[in-house]
Amino acid sequence: MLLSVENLEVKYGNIQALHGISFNVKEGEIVTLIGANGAGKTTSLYSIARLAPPEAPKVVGGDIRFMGESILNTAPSDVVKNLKLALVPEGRHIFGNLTVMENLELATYSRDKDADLDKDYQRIFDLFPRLAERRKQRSESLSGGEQQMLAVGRALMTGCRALMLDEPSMGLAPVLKYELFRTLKKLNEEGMTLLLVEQNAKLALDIAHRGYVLDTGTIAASGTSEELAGNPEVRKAYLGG
Amino acid sequence: MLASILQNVINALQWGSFYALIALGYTLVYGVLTLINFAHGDIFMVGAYIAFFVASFALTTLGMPGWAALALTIPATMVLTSLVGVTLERIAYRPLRRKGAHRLYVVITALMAGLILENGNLAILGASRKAFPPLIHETVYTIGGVSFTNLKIAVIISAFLVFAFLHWVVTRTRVGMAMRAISYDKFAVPLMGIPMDNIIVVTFVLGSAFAGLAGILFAMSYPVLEPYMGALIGWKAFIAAVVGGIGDIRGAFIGGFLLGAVEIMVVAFFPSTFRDLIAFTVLLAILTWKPTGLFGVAKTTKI
Amino acid sequence: MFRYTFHIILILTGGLITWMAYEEMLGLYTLSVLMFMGVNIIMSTSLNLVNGYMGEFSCGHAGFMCVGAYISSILGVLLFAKDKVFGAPLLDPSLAIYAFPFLILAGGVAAALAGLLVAIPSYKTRGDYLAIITIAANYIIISVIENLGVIGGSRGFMGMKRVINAMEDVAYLPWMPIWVFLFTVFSVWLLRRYLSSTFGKGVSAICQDEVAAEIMSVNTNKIKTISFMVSSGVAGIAGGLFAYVIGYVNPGSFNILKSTEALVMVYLGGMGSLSGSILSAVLFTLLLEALRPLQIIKWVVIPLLLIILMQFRPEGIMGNKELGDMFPWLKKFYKFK
Amino acid sequence: ADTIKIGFNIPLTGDIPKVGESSKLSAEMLKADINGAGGLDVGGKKYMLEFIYEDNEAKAESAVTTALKLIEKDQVLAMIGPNSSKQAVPAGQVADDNQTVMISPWSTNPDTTYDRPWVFRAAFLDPFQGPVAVNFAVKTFHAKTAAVLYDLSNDYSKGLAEIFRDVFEKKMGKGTVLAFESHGTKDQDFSAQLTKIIATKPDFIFVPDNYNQVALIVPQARKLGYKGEFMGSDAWGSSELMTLCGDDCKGLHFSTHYAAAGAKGATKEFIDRYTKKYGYTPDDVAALTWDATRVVLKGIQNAGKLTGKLRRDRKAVRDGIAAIKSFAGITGNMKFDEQGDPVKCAVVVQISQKGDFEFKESVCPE
Amino acid sequence: MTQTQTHTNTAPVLEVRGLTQRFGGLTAVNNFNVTLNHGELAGLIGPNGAGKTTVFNLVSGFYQPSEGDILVCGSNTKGMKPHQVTGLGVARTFQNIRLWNDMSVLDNIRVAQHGRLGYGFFHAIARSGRYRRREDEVEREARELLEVFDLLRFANEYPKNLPYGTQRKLEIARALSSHPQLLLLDEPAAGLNSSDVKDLIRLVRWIHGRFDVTIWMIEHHMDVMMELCEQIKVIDFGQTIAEGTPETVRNHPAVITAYLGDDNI
Ligand SMILES: Nc1ncnc2c1ncn2[C@@H]1O[C@H](COP(=O)(O)OP(=O)(O)OP(=O)(O)O)[C@@H](O)[C@H]1O
Ligand SMILES: Nc1ncnc2c1ncn2[C@@H]1O[C@H](COP(=O)(O)OP(=O)(O)OP(=O)(O)O)[C@@H](O)[C@H]1O
Ligand SMILES: CC(C)C[C@H](N)C(=O)O
Ligand SMILES: [Mg+2]
Ligand SMILES: [Mg+2]
Repeated sequence: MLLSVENLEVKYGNIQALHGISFNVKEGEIVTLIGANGAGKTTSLYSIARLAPPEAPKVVGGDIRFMGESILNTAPSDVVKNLKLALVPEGRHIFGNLTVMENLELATYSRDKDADLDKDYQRIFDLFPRLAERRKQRSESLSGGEQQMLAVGRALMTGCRALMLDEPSMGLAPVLKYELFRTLKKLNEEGMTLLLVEQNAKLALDIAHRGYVLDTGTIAASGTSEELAGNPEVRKAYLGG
Repeated sequence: MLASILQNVINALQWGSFYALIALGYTLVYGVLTLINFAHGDIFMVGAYIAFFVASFALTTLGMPGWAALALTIPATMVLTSLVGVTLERIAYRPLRRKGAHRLYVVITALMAGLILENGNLAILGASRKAFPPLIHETVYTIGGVSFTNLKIAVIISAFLVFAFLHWVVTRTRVGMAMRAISYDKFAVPLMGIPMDNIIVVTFVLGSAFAGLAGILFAMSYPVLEPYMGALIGWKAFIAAVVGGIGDIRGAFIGGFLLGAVEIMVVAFFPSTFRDLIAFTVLLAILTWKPTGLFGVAKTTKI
Repeated sequence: MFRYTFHIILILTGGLITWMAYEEMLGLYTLSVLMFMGVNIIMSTSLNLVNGYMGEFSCGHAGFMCVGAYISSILGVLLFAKDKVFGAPLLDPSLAIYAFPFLILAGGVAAALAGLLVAIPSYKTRGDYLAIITIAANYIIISVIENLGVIGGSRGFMGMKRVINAMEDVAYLPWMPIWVFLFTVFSVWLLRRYLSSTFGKGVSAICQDEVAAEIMSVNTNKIKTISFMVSSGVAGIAGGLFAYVIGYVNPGSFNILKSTEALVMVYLGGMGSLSGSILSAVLFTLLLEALRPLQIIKWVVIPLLLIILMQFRPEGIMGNKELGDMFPWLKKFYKFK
Repeated sequence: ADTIKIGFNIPLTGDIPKVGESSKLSAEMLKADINGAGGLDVGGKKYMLEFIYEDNEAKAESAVTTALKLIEKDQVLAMIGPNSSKQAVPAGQVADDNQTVMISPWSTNPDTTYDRPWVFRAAFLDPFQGPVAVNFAVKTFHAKTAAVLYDLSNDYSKGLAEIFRDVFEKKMGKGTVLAFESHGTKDQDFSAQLTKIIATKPDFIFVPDNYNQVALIVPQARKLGYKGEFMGSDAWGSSELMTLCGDDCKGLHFSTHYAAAGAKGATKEFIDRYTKKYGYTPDDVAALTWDATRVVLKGIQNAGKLTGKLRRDRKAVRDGIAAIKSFAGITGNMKFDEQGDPVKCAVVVQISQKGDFEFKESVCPE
Repeated sequence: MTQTQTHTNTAPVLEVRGLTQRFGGLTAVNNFNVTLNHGELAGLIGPNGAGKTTVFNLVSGFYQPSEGDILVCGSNTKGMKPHQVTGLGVARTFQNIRLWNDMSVLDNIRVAQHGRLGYGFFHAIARSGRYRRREDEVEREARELLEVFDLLRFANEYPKNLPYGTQRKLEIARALSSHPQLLLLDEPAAGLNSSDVKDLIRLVRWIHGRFDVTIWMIEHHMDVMMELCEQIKVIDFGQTIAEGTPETVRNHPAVITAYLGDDNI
């Protein structure tokens, strides 16, 4: 059990966003969280990434375990550095005043120096050729989609073994969206564990092994992708039909 | 005529060096936290006082020769001053940041911290000004009517060295890159595995340490210490930093010398009563011509 | 039913102060503190328009105060008092009593014009760059006055007392307290009406997202100009009153330090809250007086208190709320158009 | 015993805290003396002295409220201070309006007392000091030309500088003041002004500046290769001058209120005791405060007896001071003219090699 | 809901000729042309970085074009500031929501009528008759608008506390409150889940009829475009690579390679 969330409760100030949800992710799995806007998907990921207030919520109950160890007292930077668990945040949050290349370099901050980075850079530039073209561009002037690519690439550069993605396909043109999902699948086949939050439930369930459905801070349903895809409520609410 | 022009060039360089040194500290902290650390001028003052006490101790109590005392004073002061800076960050700024307060509230806190340093000093040490003991023998060289001293040269050189060092840190090192990242988006920094608070502490250490250095050099060049000595020069340095393009090391450096030059040259070629009038009009003009300072990049609002 | 309570209370307070001042039940010391309180209220509320509502960072407010102070003083002395420099009054001193409010307003208008010094650059630049421009403006204004020997330069300018005397000769009333009170109310009233109109809400729109504002049909440059001029104009009014209260002006009294005082009051009260600014101005003035006995320590204690306070209220006393939003029950006691 | 309250309106913080401190210390010493001797004898009755020190932060507005507070809240019989004209002028207005004696130790701006029967001062005025400096310089340095460096934002410095220029040019002819340069109050670098001044090769430089700036100006001039003379004014008169300025200031002259070194009689006694008590020789403002306070006490004694009715007593004190025929102060003998300004001599001192201020000559109003 | 605008002039709502925009070296929009007639509902698609948003920025006056002309209802917008262009009847939403977050929902709508307030500073101070009349109208209009968008219950909320989908909706409402002739929607469906997307489709179609406004939208959700648009332009590297009905576009080979890609994963 790589990651397990145990009836987690979190608050923003005094607004409770999660009312004791539990889910888990096994090594080498792709698990997806789907749910309406405001269901608590982002909140869950923030909590796992241990981001601190004010932007992020406060855990008021339950536990988050990584390989059995509670990580409630782990600093966010250590989640990346030690646990090798990275997050692609909703809304990109790229460093607009740095060039594309600097953004990627920065992501290697916590990696041991002897790691061979060139391979990873190459991987990312193969995946997103547009980034290769724009190496030197100040990233705040990138187009929405380009920024999204950078955000994903950046997370990969942290050399993580598990990746949390919050709506990675947002703002991506279809061609890139499919490309991205293929890549995610490939990464997973190479052994990367993925926790995926996605509005496009259909795509998500296509590549995920298991999934959880969040509804206003609680788990409404869960199961394998097939089960969920078969579930009439889910179909109705999230698969449009 | 030529002689006096050359003389003023030297004056400008030396005076600008101090603006530059202090402005660098401003811009460094700003570059990371977009915090105008209005206490910086007073940290500089504290630096000068620390230097004063260390130096007098070394000279009298330890009976060291001047050069040795200086050799001791410089590192000691830089360390102690940086402690002051870090303490401020810890007890005053960080909690506010944690609470997600608007940056200007931190700025006002800085302003208040500055007042505390000034008047605390006044309350503790009394109103008498302190005379900084001469550490090196200042020799005056006069070449063709142009006079300068070994100290002036030293000041100018160290300003350049400090600049070169900080520029290297910010542009070439990962820490520097992290600093710039923080200034743009604090939220995502931890997600890169970067321990933000450490970076911030480093920033304050650097900024304050060099404020301390500036304090020593200043005290040696203008050996009259008083609690408010940092206030005005602090404001001016801030102005210099912004005119250069706040957050940009080159900006602070050039801005410092620019302001120094403007002030000196205005006095040199106009009635000195008009100094502030003309000097600030010039700055105003510069900012109207380059709305984000000499080096500041306009944040392209991408919509 | 109760909706006019506020107005009534306001009028009563004004009347009471006047009466007690007239009957000399309020000492001059208390009065002077009250008057500086009024001046500070005007200062902080007007600065709040720019620094709070519009989200700029103006550090040169005292400069505009200075313009107001000098213009209204010079006019007053020139017209209604015999003076070493200007000689005999141009008008009959007994008219001063009617002209006084216009003297103050003239100062305000002049200051508003000086505000253009900042407003125009603000089209192109904002934030800390604009902050420097305001500081520069402050320095420039002071420097100009220091260089005007006619009005005393750095020796300062006096004679306003004689204008007040002229007024008292006609009718013996505590004129300064009355006018400070009236202008304080007027200033806040003006600011409030501006900011509560849809037109004025453009200011907050600029603050929160200038691009969106411009694209959603807000003429940002126009709003900026108006706001800066109103802000500095009202500061000018504060200056005029300040000058007549003290009876002596000196460019040194309007340096950056004065500006920072105004800054502190704004952020202490809360950006974007008029009632906050009023509250903090009152607190600040009282604090300054109450802690006199501490002498030197005073200027260690006050900042310390403020720092601590900020730790507890990181948005200032009121945040961006008005009293009415904080205590809704108050709402039934007033009704503003 | 009953007490007499006297208020001090002094700058304990702000631009010139040292001035406030010295005033306070010397007043404390005086109070100790008198209360030690059982109090002040007024018409055969002993009164204990109570001195109330209020900080005016070196701000005009603060000086006004301070004055009002002393007059009303503390019900003082009379006020000492403010020292700097920036505060003394408006505070004087308040004192005059509220019919309370105010005597400023060190304000030298004519406006402070002008047209204000209730306001006095212990220092001579700039219009008197200016000529003293001119005449001395011309006589001693055989100067034909001069240059001036002053503080534009310090009303005192500016006023004195202008008077000096006018007098000098009247005496030596137009354009003999070769350079007339200014700086700001908190400036620390004067190289540009000095470069400009030195280039005009004046016979001497007149510097009506506060001692702390003098301590920067003179050495900087030397470092710029200036070897000539300086002439200073009363604002130089602080024991700190020498600790700050060092050797560069030795041998220079300035006009002031009294000469510490080689003083005799009461003056010497005061200096010694003060030095013993506080560890440094009293500066001018200390001496002036001492005199100012004693003038007030003298006035009180002249009043004959105190009724306890404040308004009446204050009036009595005012008349008492105005009535002083001749007062032997440690800064020289003085009496007050109709404006409440002292008619007293100025002295010119030279800074000795030991760093003392040695009496050179004394100039008295004819 | 009062619709003050009436369309007497027959000029097309938007006419763009030879539009080019360069950023330093890079040409984001390259000789782009388009004409939208009154009542059209057109689409603009293209790969990321193709220049779509830039086109919108140019049309709404946020950038001054390097070359080319933009005519809104016949009048050229060259040199106009954005608020003037809006005055001509162009309104838009943003790719990343840009609401005024510390202003109540109601005020967001009211301030968006700034351009047509018709009173100034002194009216506001004097609370003149005109002021009161206009404020009442503004208020009423704003409420009506919220009403029809079913947002009235949020009138006094702050946008930042609203669900994402609602914020998108509010942004559209705000755009409409300036009485536009032409409404530009930049990825209105981004970040919405499929059920919200359905509502959005309904909403846009409804708006199109209800406010008889010309709509031009950018969207990466193909189903949205297919359902709504009569005409779609496809651009890449700032140049038109295809245009026509959804059908033609969808099957256009260039579009498939450059944009649609293949969806088997
Ligand atoms: N910073 C915040 N302050 C207060 N409440 C918040 C904050 N962020 C989120 N919330 C609330 O917490 C709940 C969960 O929000 P969250 O962003 O996790 O939803 P989500 O599933 O990610 O929705 P979306 O699909 O729009 O991203 C929502 O009700 C939201 O209103
Ligand atoms: N202000 C700017 N400075 C420099 N380059 C810019 C600027 N704005 C946009 N660009 C570049 O112009 C190109 C077009 O950007 P634009 O935002 O129009 O793309 P887009 O079609 O909207 O893409 P997306 O669908 O991802 O939003 C991009 O390559 C972008 O990097
Ligand atoms: C030097 C200052 C403290 C006093 C000076 N004589 C003045 O009148 O201002
Ligand atoms: Mg989310
Ligand atoms: Mg776009």
